[in-house]
Order: sequence, then structure tokens, then C-alpha cells
Amino acid sequence: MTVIPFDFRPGTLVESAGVSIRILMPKTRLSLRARTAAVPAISRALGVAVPEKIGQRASGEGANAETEILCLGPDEWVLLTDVEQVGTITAAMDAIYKEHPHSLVDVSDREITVEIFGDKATDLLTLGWPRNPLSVPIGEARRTVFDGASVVIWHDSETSWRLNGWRSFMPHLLGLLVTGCRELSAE
Amino acid sequence: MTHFSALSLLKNSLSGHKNWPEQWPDKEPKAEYDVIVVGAGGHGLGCAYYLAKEHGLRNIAVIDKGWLGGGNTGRNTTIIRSNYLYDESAKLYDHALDLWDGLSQELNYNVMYSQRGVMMLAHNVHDVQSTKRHIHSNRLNGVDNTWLTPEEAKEFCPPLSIDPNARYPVLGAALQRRAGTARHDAVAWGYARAAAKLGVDIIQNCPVTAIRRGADGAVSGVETARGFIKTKKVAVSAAGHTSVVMETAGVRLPLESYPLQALVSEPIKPIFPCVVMSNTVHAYISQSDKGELVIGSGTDQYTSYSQRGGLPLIEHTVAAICEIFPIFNRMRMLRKWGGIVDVTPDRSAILGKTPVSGLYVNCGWGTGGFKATPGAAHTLAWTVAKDEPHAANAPFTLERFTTGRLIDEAAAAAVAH
Amino acid sequence: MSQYRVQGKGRVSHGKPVSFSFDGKTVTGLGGDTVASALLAQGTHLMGRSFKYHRPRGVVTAGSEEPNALIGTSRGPGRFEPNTRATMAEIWPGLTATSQNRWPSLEFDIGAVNDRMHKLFPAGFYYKTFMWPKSFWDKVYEPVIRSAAGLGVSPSVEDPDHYASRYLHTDVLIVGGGPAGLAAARSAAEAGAKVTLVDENTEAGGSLLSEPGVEINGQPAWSWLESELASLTALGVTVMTRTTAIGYYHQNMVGLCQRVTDHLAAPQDDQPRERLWRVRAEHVVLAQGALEKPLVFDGNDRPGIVLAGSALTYLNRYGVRVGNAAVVVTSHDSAWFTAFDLAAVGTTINAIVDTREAVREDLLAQAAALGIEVLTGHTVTGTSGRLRVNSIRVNPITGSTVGQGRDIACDCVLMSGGWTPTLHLFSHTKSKLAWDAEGKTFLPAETLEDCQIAGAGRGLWGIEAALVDGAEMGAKAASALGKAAASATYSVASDRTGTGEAQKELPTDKDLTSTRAFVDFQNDVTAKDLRLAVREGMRSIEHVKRYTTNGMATDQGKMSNINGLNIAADALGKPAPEVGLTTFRPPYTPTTFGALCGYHKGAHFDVTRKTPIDPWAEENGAVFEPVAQWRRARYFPNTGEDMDTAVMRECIATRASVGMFDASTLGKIEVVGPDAVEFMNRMYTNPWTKLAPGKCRYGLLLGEDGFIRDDGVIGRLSDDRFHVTTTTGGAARVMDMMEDYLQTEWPDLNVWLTSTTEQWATIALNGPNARKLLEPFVEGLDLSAEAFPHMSNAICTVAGFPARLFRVSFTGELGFEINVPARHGQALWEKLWDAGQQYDICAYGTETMHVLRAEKGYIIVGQDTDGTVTPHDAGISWAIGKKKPDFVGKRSLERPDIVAPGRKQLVGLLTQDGSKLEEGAQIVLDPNQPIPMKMVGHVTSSYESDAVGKPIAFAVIEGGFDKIGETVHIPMPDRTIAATITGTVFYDPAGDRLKM
Amino acid sequence: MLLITCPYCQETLPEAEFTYAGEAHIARPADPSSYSDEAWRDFLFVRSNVKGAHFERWRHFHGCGRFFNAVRDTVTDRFLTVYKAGEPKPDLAKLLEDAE
Repeated sequence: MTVIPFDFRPGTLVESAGVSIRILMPKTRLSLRARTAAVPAISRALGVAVPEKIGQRASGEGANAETEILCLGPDEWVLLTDVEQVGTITAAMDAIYKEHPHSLVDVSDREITVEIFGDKATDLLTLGWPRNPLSVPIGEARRTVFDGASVVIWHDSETSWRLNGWRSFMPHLLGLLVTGCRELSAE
Repeated sequence: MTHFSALSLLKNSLSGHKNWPEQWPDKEPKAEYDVIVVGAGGHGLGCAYYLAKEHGLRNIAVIDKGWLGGGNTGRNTTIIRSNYLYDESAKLYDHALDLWDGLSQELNYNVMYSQRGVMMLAHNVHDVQSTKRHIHSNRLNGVDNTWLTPEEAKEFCPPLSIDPNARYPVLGAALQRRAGTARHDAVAWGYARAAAKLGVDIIQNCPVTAIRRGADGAVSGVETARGFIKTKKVAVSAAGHTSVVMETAGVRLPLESYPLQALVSEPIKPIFPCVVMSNTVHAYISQSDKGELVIGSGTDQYTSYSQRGGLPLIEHTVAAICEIFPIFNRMRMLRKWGGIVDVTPDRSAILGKTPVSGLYVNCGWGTGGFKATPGAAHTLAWTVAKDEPHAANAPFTLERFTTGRLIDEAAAAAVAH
Repeated sequence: MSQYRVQGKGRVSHGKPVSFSFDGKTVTGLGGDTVASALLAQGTHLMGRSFKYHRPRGVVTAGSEEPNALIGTSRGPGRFEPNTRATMAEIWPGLTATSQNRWPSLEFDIGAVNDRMHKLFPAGFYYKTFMWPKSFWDKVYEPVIRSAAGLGVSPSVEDPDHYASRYLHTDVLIVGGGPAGLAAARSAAEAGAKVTLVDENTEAGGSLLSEPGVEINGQPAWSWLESELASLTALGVTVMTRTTAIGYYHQNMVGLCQRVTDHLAAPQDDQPRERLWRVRAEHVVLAQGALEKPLVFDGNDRPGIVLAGSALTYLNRYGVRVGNAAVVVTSHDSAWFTAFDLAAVGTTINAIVDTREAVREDLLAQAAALGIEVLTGHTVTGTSGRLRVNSIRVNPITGSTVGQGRDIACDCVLMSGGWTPTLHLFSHTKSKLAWDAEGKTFLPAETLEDCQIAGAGRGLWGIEAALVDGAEMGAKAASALGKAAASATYSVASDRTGTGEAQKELPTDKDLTSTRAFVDFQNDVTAKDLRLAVREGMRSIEHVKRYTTNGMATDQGKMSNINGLNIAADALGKPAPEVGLTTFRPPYTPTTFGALCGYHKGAHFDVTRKTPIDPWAEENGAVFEPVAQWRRARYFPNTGEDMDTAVMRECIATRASVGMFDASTLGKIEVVGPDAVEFMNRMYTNPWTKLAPGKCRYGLLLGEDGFIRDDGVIGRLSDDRFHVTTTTGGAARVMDMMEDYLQTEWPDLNVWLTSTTEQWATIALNGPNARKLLEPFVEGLDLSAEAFPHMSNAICTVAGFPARLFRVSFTGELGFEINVPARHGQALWEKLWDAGQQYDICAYGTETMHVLRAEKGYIIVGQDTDGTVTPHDAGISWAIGKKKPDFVGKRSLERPDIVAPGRKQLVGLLTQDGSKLEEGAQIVLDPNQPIPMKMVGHVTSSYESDAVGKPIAFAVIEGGFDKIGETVHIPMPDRTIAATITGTVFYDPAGDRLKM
Repeated sequence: MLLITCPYCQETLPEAEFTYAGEAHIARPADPSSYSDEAWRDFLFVRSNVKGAHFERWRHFHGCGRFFNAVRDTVTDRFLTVYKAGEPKPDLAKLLEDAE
């Protein structure tokens, strides 16, 4: 089985006829926790309509276009954004904290994200993903389990997915995925 | 009843084996018994046997909802050992081990107790500390258990991989040479036959639906599918179903029942000379006298009486076996099955009196009840006969959950920091 | 071409010879052959030996239920597997096959002496003997019994192949690719369902592969099959062959094992040998067909005695005649067709013997036309032939009288005892079976699963019936999914349907004690054994099975369960359902361990978590140890150093100047919200209200049972924000426990938890020069002892990286823990390492950490505590907030045995002879007492210590706090060591070095 | 592997995403110090261990992270219902009736 290097240098990890894997550039990732009642206020503060259905995603507009927010649980969201936006976001959230208490924690370095794309990308995910990939609509994402490890899987298009997991689990998961790429090529 | 021996086998072969008598009769219940044992597994049948043999009782019934030996007695991986950490456990299991040694002769039934040695592997520094703690404690308790280096472990069990680069390398092992395995069915059948010979009634396919108590609160009898049976003493030995039976007497227990799975491989010529256990990777393996590799799995995470259990656990178990014994990778799983194990908060049994007068319980053995069979049966019989604890079962009370004096072998082997 | 191969017949490639070896001899078969069909084509029936009596055995079936023809198969080093069914092993050039359980050869086997002595070895004989003398059991009897056990030999070296696994989600899973399965697939797929069809054979078709003469919708069976498969593929049906449904689990989860490369001459490197599929189907259609039962009669196990349906398969699918001169023995119409087909290709049918009085006119007429002698109302009472059957004795039955017998010469016997629906998977689900009294077999009844049974699996017979039923069940499955479905219609010509009657063992004129009528071929269980078990009091089929081992062979009772049940029921004089059917248990057929392991092998057996600084440690020669799923650097040996030397050097260097340690694996949880302090007060034993932002405190966490679960230093970052650290192994547990209390018990609290373990890389700097080393890198913070005293925290910049800096120490020295975002961990480590050279910095690992903390009296949860230790026992009652009304575990600390005297308490130990104790060693007060000794505790930690100048240890000892200064004894195997009980702090008790 | 419906996600998902969390509706007392040793033992250890409909807790550990309640038949392992933490205990008789 392939040994995956530990530096997670962005770029292509494996390329094959049916499916390829690319390690993505790190983005700022903020974990947001709040009660449902605070959602309207948070939406205003962030300038993004915060989704309330688990698995749904929303993006900002204009200067916020790079900001993406995903609902992971009834009181939990993850914000992906550019590092330049962090100050603005933090300040906006601090401003509503008293009235709408919440938790905002930077977890940018906790996770590594890879893109899995190609005609057999969905097949590749079946190597370690117990749930039905097609039950996640395109444009949504889910926190779920992959070969025993917690991950978030984003369904971006019919042939393209993102997967992010905690840093220390990624060499194991990527090793599995690379093996799977080879297997799919040999089919 | 014919005495079993090579001679009787030879004699009967001359008559085409047509004259063997029943090993135990299938009885209808009488109106009243001195003692009713609920559950005809090894523990229950053994209790009845010792009540008859050592305490002179004759009017005893063992009642089961199904066939005798059909529960965990016939579903376990037959590991027998006594190298427990705490004095309380070591004493009880070693008492059992003493009885195992000689049980075939005692029962005139070959239970094939095979002292092949049980080796418990250590895979990390914490395992080594914990294993040595066991070994030192066993030594001072007079329980045999010795430390083996990886090379010695491999010599004792050649299929073992001691590759230092393994994900879970073997850093050493504890070996109890007196420990081993026995033929599980023969234990139930042997006790049944010996008990029946002493006049014990074995009543099968007769579910006990309730334990009845008199106005004084003491046990007055049991309701069964075949009607009420009067008795002043009931000993419940119903493994996974203990909670259900005891609830009918108004006794709620610190007990939960989980599905436990086990499996065997296709039979192969002898290759595995002992029993190997690894608590760290969850692998338990021996080879049966039929040639099958007998492999114990873990419990599913949820309580259940379904006797099923999922595929993922089997996948993990087999992977654990192949991690330690990579040569078995091309072997095949022949059969897997499930049992129901009753587990207490401290993973030790409850064995003895209950708050209800005349009601005794033997439960909570979790995954390890088989090895205790003669010890649990023997000491429970003592307690039932005399209405007082036996020295070896005295610590295994229900009260310990109130006072906090737990016997927590599992916690003592706690996973590290 | 051998005389048994019928030119042009079957689905094998007649122009494509394939050679392999069997027991060292070259055998040439054809592409598409199995080992069994290739051997039969050269006239070989003898393929194995039975388990107990080593009787010569021939192949008896053509499928996965084969009990006799088990062989070893190999494709070179490491690639050997025993007990392969020759009927399923496809041949390829170079395959090496060997027979089993015989010595010195298959034809002449010494072990067959057991057969001569069979009268001494009835069922369960071993329970009755080998008990005297007792000492002989271990030394003589058991070794002999065991050496006779087993069939093939184990593989002996590691398997070089890799195995795969996948999840699969489908609307409808159809198990079995015969007519019923194919028709079900069409109905379901036409209705728009996503359909997956699996079959254990090399190709789909099932019974059609053995029935080329049938016409379906006007097309010959095989051309219909070809076009039907193409059309199913076009409809989007996934057809998986060589794929066995091994088990049916909860809620329509079905496990499949796909054999990917075993049939290939040269597999590609990246191909897995086998693949496990975990299927979740909305609906399942079981179309597994039926298995033919052997007839039970004296001598029914000789090589050359084959199931009639299997003989038909060998003929029509493989183009192989199983013999030249056959006698057919049957209780079912189906065997007659085998006779007719074989007669058509030149096998002489010496007789058709039917146990029934009356047989269908058309069969009789056809037999007459072919000139075959027919003996209805007959039984079989014996056979002869050592390595191959050469004659069979048949007798007429009149009423209950067995008449005069007559021997008929033959080189093969084709038998049929009727058919048993295959319900294994159905039973895995604990679904209910119903006894069919007429067919003397079980049929499917109720199930809780979303599942249909189609075709022969529910007792239907004939290809048309299977197609029609399959179509209907496929439509039902689709309708259940809300899809409008119609079932196609099928018309079948030349469908060879039939009926039969079920038998127990056949009537005989012999003394029953002298006959050997086999029920379980592999395990050598005879009808006599079953009757013996019943006689001895075995009343349930489960007892009978276990006592005789009937049904426990590698076919798991496929051949023997129903015959065994009918015979046992007869012996008990009870209807079969009252005797019960033994549970069918997964897997359907034996399943390779490797396939169950899948990818979880070698390094991928389990995740190995590594820190961001791990690559540096590896490059610098660290020796690692696993801690929970992590690997941590244990020590950094210089060339030639062993652990003790390296650790001693690391300890000295750290206390003398400065050492650095990768603490990244410590669990970290960020606790945020207005109620953060209230939450901390409830969870931890300590009081948190008065801890000022910028300060840290040691936190102690109990379980609700009052025993220590975890600990760690906790920093208050601001009023509403705590940075909690946990032990490495406890991180996930603590997080889960906190979430549980928060969500379930205290949902009103406005506080949230976020795991930040992997957000931060954590570097611990310890030693008198730690500040000097660190200071130049820090911006925005005064590091002086006054401004940033012990147990402080701050947010700042270190070497340009954003950081959370803690002034804490687990060594007793001036210490800092620097948390930086994980991606910068190694860069910061290297900068500090380079700058530290001027202070002779040393990198140290977990072992040195353990020594340094022990010298200082700090405990490690999980080593010095073990899940039975309270804060008081551990000597850290000071960590309990005495004024707090409640915290997790508080109530349990008041239980009678928790406050009782005599509990084991954590103390220090110094040996009187200066030797180092062994961790885990037990402690006694009186070393001269006899065994069993009264033990009062054990050594939890023990190290050589430079700082103390002698070895130190911790121990838990009964009433230890009151025994300080007293002597205890540690009896070791070779000697007893005396030690003095001390306090736990061996080094710098005043804590001056922390305050520097 | 069971299939479990998460009442928060409103999805039915494989057991692998969930962790079992023991019997439900065993609330931690507001004032544990007022509990007798026996009552405290019952809270800590004594469980109904029902053979049949069992009120229990699960956590959607790898998903939304929430603990929730379920009623499962421990004989068949089938779920009768799931509901959010804090919602009232459903009427068992009605559940069993609906399951018929």
C-alpha cells in the first residue's frame, strides 16, 4: 500500500484514467456554533444566508464570494474563507456576541482537503464510505465517516467531490484512495 | 446407566451400539422441588449436579426455555484460564481450573479439557506494564503465568508473527500453561448425564415465565409454560436472559445483554498448538480438535437479544487475526454465529444471594463465563444449599455496586494515556 | 480427446486445451472447465478422502455444495489455499492442485485403517473413552485425536495478494442468476429500478446452463440467455458473476464476496484477488434455486456415485459424461432426464431404479424407447467397488417388505433424492420457515426484511415456473419501491418439470447395524449415527447435529441437513418441525479471511496518527512507541546508545539546560460561551470561577463513578473561553463525555465545544535555559518571571507564527508549551532546534518525559491510575473544589467502600538496595508468608533517576499515606526487594525551579 | 450493520456513523448528594435490559454530532421510532400498535 507523505503539499497526488486526486491549497476554516435563534443575526453579520438544513451550503456575494458556509449540525456550521476575510468576520461576529452568544474557533489547520474527480470518482468513494454517495445532492456536503474516520465530503458536481479529514488521519485515508485508484484502473 | 469406558465402547460395538441408554431423560415437571435451577447451560446443570452430589439434595429440577446447552455454553470459544489480576477473580477462576482438571473423570464424560496453554500478547509499553502486573500478582497468588519474550512466544506458537515493524508488534506475552480449552457441548452433556444419574430432573422447552414470591416476600415457586411449580429456592443461571427472569421476581440488576459473535475456519491439519489472546487488537484464537481455527470476536455496540450481530465486527476480527497471524490470510471462514452475553458495570460476575429470600443468581459473566463453569456451579450450589456465600464467590455480590467495592479487571487493564 | 468428453457439447472451449497438475500429474482440460470437470473428462472420480474414516471419495456435485472433492490449490509461493472445492476451481495453465487428507497417496491411504475399525468409532465415541489413565489424555490420546483432525494443510507463509472491499447501494439486489433471477431483474429494471444481479458461478444462467434443450419464447435456451443478458445490461442491470452472497444482515445488508483473479492465468498487479461488497439494497430478491439431495443407502459414498442433476450439468455444461455404464437411482422425476441425455451421447443406462411405485407414463415411455430397464418400487441395499463403484444391489419393495436383491454392474450411479430449496440467506435474517409436509422440506414463510423469494427457492419447479415467478417477484420488488412494474410473460417449450417423494434412508434387507448409509459425506456421519444420537437422548436436531457432527462439514449441511432431519425425526417418531432445523449460519460458502480483512492489513490494519513534527523525529533517528492510535517519539538515541543511556542523557540535558518535546498529541478542546465557566465547574473537580483569564490550572476529570478518567492543564483565554488539554489517549473520550453532559443533562448552558487537537502543533520547552531560548522568538509578550509566571497563558507571535503560549511544566523545570497552527509546527521546531544549539538543546521523547515528571511527583492517568483510583487515592484531593455543590463523580466519592479505610493510595518507593523495581511488581508486607500471599499493592511507575541519584518508583499501597517511612517487600522470582515508602515528590519539593 | 434514522439530519444512515449511548431517560439528578447509596447505584448501574422495545440513546457521532433517543426492539433490532433529546418519551403502546 502506498505511503503518503506527510507534508500535504498542494497538487496532484494521483492521476489515472478514471479518477484523480489533488491536495487542495489550505483555506481558512472556522467552526461556528450557535443556537438556531441566532441564525438571522449571524446571516446579517456574515452577509451570507446561513443555511439551517444539515448538509446545505451557501456562498457569499461580492467581497464575500469566497466565503462558503456549510451546515454540519443543528447548531454547527463550518465557514471556509480567505485568510484576508478572517478579521472582518471575527469583528462582525464579536459585535453580535453579547446578544447572540456563539462559538467561533479557527480550525484551519485541523483538516486537509483533497479533490477527487473523474468519471469514477463516485466509485472510488465507495471504498470506504458506508452511506450512499448519491444521497448527497450535488451542491451539498455531509460530515460522515470514511473507513472509520470522521470526514466532510462535498459533492461539487457529478464527477467531482471534495473530502476533508483531520490531518493525522489523512495519510491513511489517502493511502486507501490511491490504492483504490489503481484498482479502478485495472478494472 | 452404562459406565463410559473403552471397554463399554468395545462391548457395545459388538451389539451395533444398539444398547446405549439415554444419557439423560427428558422429564415432565413435578408439582414441587426443593430447588429449581433456571437455565440448563453448563452453569445451571453443574449447579444441580453439585447440589445433588455434595449437598445431598435429590429433588432438584433444571428448567430451560429451549434445549439444554443451547445458549452460551454451546456458542463460546471454549477458552479456559485463571490468570486474573485481582485476588477475588484469581481465586474463583483458579477454583474452577482445579475442578476442570479431573472433570472428565468426575463426570465419566470426556470433556476434552486440553491444557494447551493460553498466551496473552502485549503490543505496546502499556500492555507490557499491565501484563507484568498480572504475572507478578498471579505468581504470588499461586496461579501459573509466565512472561515470554517475542522469540519465546513464537517458539511456543509458530504461526505467530513477531515482525517488529507490524502495526501492532508483539513485545512479549504472558503464558498460563495450565490453561486451555474444552469441548463445550460435552460440558453441558456431561453435567446433564451426571446430574440425571443423581436424580435431577432436566426439563427442556419449558420457559419460566415468572418467579413467584409468597406473602413473606420469599420465593414460593415458578410459573412455567407447563404450569406452576412449587419451590422455596430458585437459582437463576440464564445468562443473557437473566434480567428478564429476575425482573419477574422484582429484582432489577446492573446488567446489559449484548450480541457476541464467534467464528471458525475450515478445518486444517494441526498448526496451532495453544490459545492466543490479544486484548489490544481484539483477537482470540485456538484450533479445535476437529482442526477448525476457533476465533472469538467482540460485542456489537448495542444491547440485543437477536443473536445476530453485524458484518463489520467480523471483518475487524478477521483482520486482527491476520495482523498477528498473516499466514492465515488465505484460510476461509466456515461459519460464524452469535450469542447473547450479559455484562455488568465492572465486567465481573454476580454470583450468590439476592435481596429476595430463596432467590440466587449467577450472571454477568460477559464474554468469559465458560471458563468459570465448574467453579461458578460448585460455589453457587454451596450458597443455595447453605444460604450463605462460599469463600470463592463471597466478593461477587450485588452489594458491591452500592458500596463501590467493584472487581474491575477491565478498568485495571485500562487503555493508556 | 478423452472418451468421456463429448465432442462439441457444453459451454467449454473445445479448441482451447488448458493444462494443470493434479497430485503432480499433468491433466489437460478445456477452457471453461473446473478441476472437477477436467478430471471427470479423463475418467477420474476419486478426488478426496473423508474426514474420519479416510474413505475414498469422488466428486458428488457440480457446485459450491461439494462435500468430497476438496483440494489444495496453488499459484506459487504464498499463494496456496487448502479445502478448495474442485467443482468451483476454474482451471488455468499452471494451476497446481493437490488432494488432501491422505498419506502416502490418494489411492493408497494409511489413514483408511480407521474405516476398518469404524465399529469402534460411532458418533460421539470420544466422549465415552480416553479418560483412563488420566495422564494419558495430554500425552497420548489428545495428540492422536488431534493429528487425525483437519482436511488440508494451512498456508505456511504470508499471502502476497491484496484484497479489496466496497460499499454498494442498489434498489434491488437479486441473488442468483438463474431463470428466476434473470426474470426478476428484467421486471425490476424495466420499472426503472437500479438492479444488481449476483451469481456465484462463472456465468449467469443457473439451471439454463444445464438445459440447452429448452426453448424460451421460441429461442433455444442458450441464445435466449445471451440476448437476455445483453438486454439486461442495456437496461442498466449490473451483473456480477463469481460473486457469492455470503450473508444477509440487518435491514437488507448483504455481504458479497467476488472472486476477481483466481481464474486468471496472469492477474494484473493492481487487481485484488477478491473483493468484499457490503451491499445495502432497498429490496432483495432471493433466487438461489434448490439443491439436490443425495439418497441415503448403504455404500452411497463410493467414487462414481454422483447426484443426477450434477451429472446433467457435467454433460450439458462441460460436455463430460460421468461414466460409460450408469445406474440411475431416484425418488424424483428429474433424474430420469439425466438418464435420457446421457443415453443420447453413448452412456449405457443399465437401469433406472425409482423408489416410487408409480412413475409418469411419459417417462416410462421414453425409457422404453431408449431401451432402458426401469425398476420402479425398488430400493438400493448396497454397492461395491473400492476406489470406484462397480456394482449396485437393488431390491424390490412390496409394502414394507424388501425383496430379493440383484446386483447390477456399473461404473457410475446417478442418484436423486429430490430437491431442497436454498434458504440459507433467508434464514440468516431470522425469518421464519414453514415445514412443507408433502415435500418434507422447509419453505420460506414470514420475514421482516424487504425481501422476496423466487423460483425453486420457494419450492417451484421448472424453468417456466421460475421465469414467471421471478418476473412477478421482480415486479413486486419494484412496486414496493413505488415504481410501476409489470411482469413479462414467458413461454417455455421442452421444459422438463417433475415431482418426487422425499425419503429418509432407503429401506434395506440388511441388519441396520451393519449398513453404512452416509448422510454427511465429509464428516462420515451415517444414518446409524443419527439413530444412535437419538437413542442416547439427543432430542433436538441441534443436539443431534452437535453429537454426530452432521451438517458441520465445509458444505455446512447443504447436502445433509434435510436428510439428517428426516432420519432423526423418524427415529424420534415426531414430525420434523418439532425436531427443528439447525440454524443456517453465514457465510453461505466458506469465505477467504483476506477478503474479510480487505485493506486492513499491514500498515493499514489501523490508522497510525502522526504529529506535524513526526517527520523531523523520524529523520533524527527517533525510536517510536504507539500511544492510542498515535505514534510518538519515545527517545532519540545517539549512535550506539540503548534506551536507558539515551533517556539518562536526555534527562540530564533537560535539567541542565533545555530540552524540547513534541506534545502535539495532547488532546485539546476549546470551550467557548457565556456559560463556559459554569460548564467547567460542573465537569471538572476543580473550581474555575476565580481563575483569571491568562492563567492556567491543573484540571481533574472523574467518571460519574468517582474514579479518575483524565487530567490536563487548562488555560482560561478569556472570560468565556477555555483551552482544555487532555491526555493523548483520552482526547476523544473526554470530548464525547463532555458533549454527552452538555447535550443531555445541561442543554440550557450556552457553551460549545470544539476539538482543536489537530489545529495546534505543541512544542514543550523545558529547562533552566528555556526562557533564554524562547525569548528572542516571542513578540508581543513579556516573558519574565514576574510578567508571565508559572501557570500563565497568552496569545502572541512566536517566530512570526501566531501562537498560544502556556507557561506550564510537566518536568519540574521552567517550562513553556508553544501552540502554533499545525502547518507551522515543524518549521518552528526547526528554528528552536537551530537556536537551541548554543544551549546544547536536546530533543527528548515520552520516556524522558515520564522520568522527569515522576521525579517531580506528577501522575500519569492510565499508568499510575487504572480506572479504580479516586482523587484521594491518588493523593490529589487538593484538586477538588471543596465548596462546589456538585461536579461529575462527586456523589460516588461518598460511597461506603470509597471512604472506607484500607484503600490503595499512591506513594513513592525507594528500594533499600538501590535497585530499580519492575513496573507491575506486587508488594507485600510480610515477605515470608506462604503463597497465596496477601498483596497490598503494586508498582505503577519505576525509573532510574539521575536527579535523585537512585532509582525511584510510584506504587499504590493499601493505606499507603499512613505508612510513609515503613518498609514493604517486593517478592520477585529470584529474590525479594525491600523498599521504603516515601512521598511522591523526589525532586525540588519546594518548586523553586518552576518559579525561575 | 443497522440502519438508523437521525432525527436531526432526517436521514436514514448506516450504523457506522453512530455510536450507541446506553439506556435513555435516566436523568442525572439535580442534587446527587440527596440520593441514598441505593438510589445512586440505580442511577449509575441498574438498567432495564429489556427484551423487546428498548428506550435508548444514540449519537450521530460522525454526522451532526447530536445525541438522540430511539426505541428499538432488542429481539429483532428494528427501530420503532427515533426522537430528539429532550422530547417526551413516546407512548409505547401506540408505537407497538403502529408497528403491527
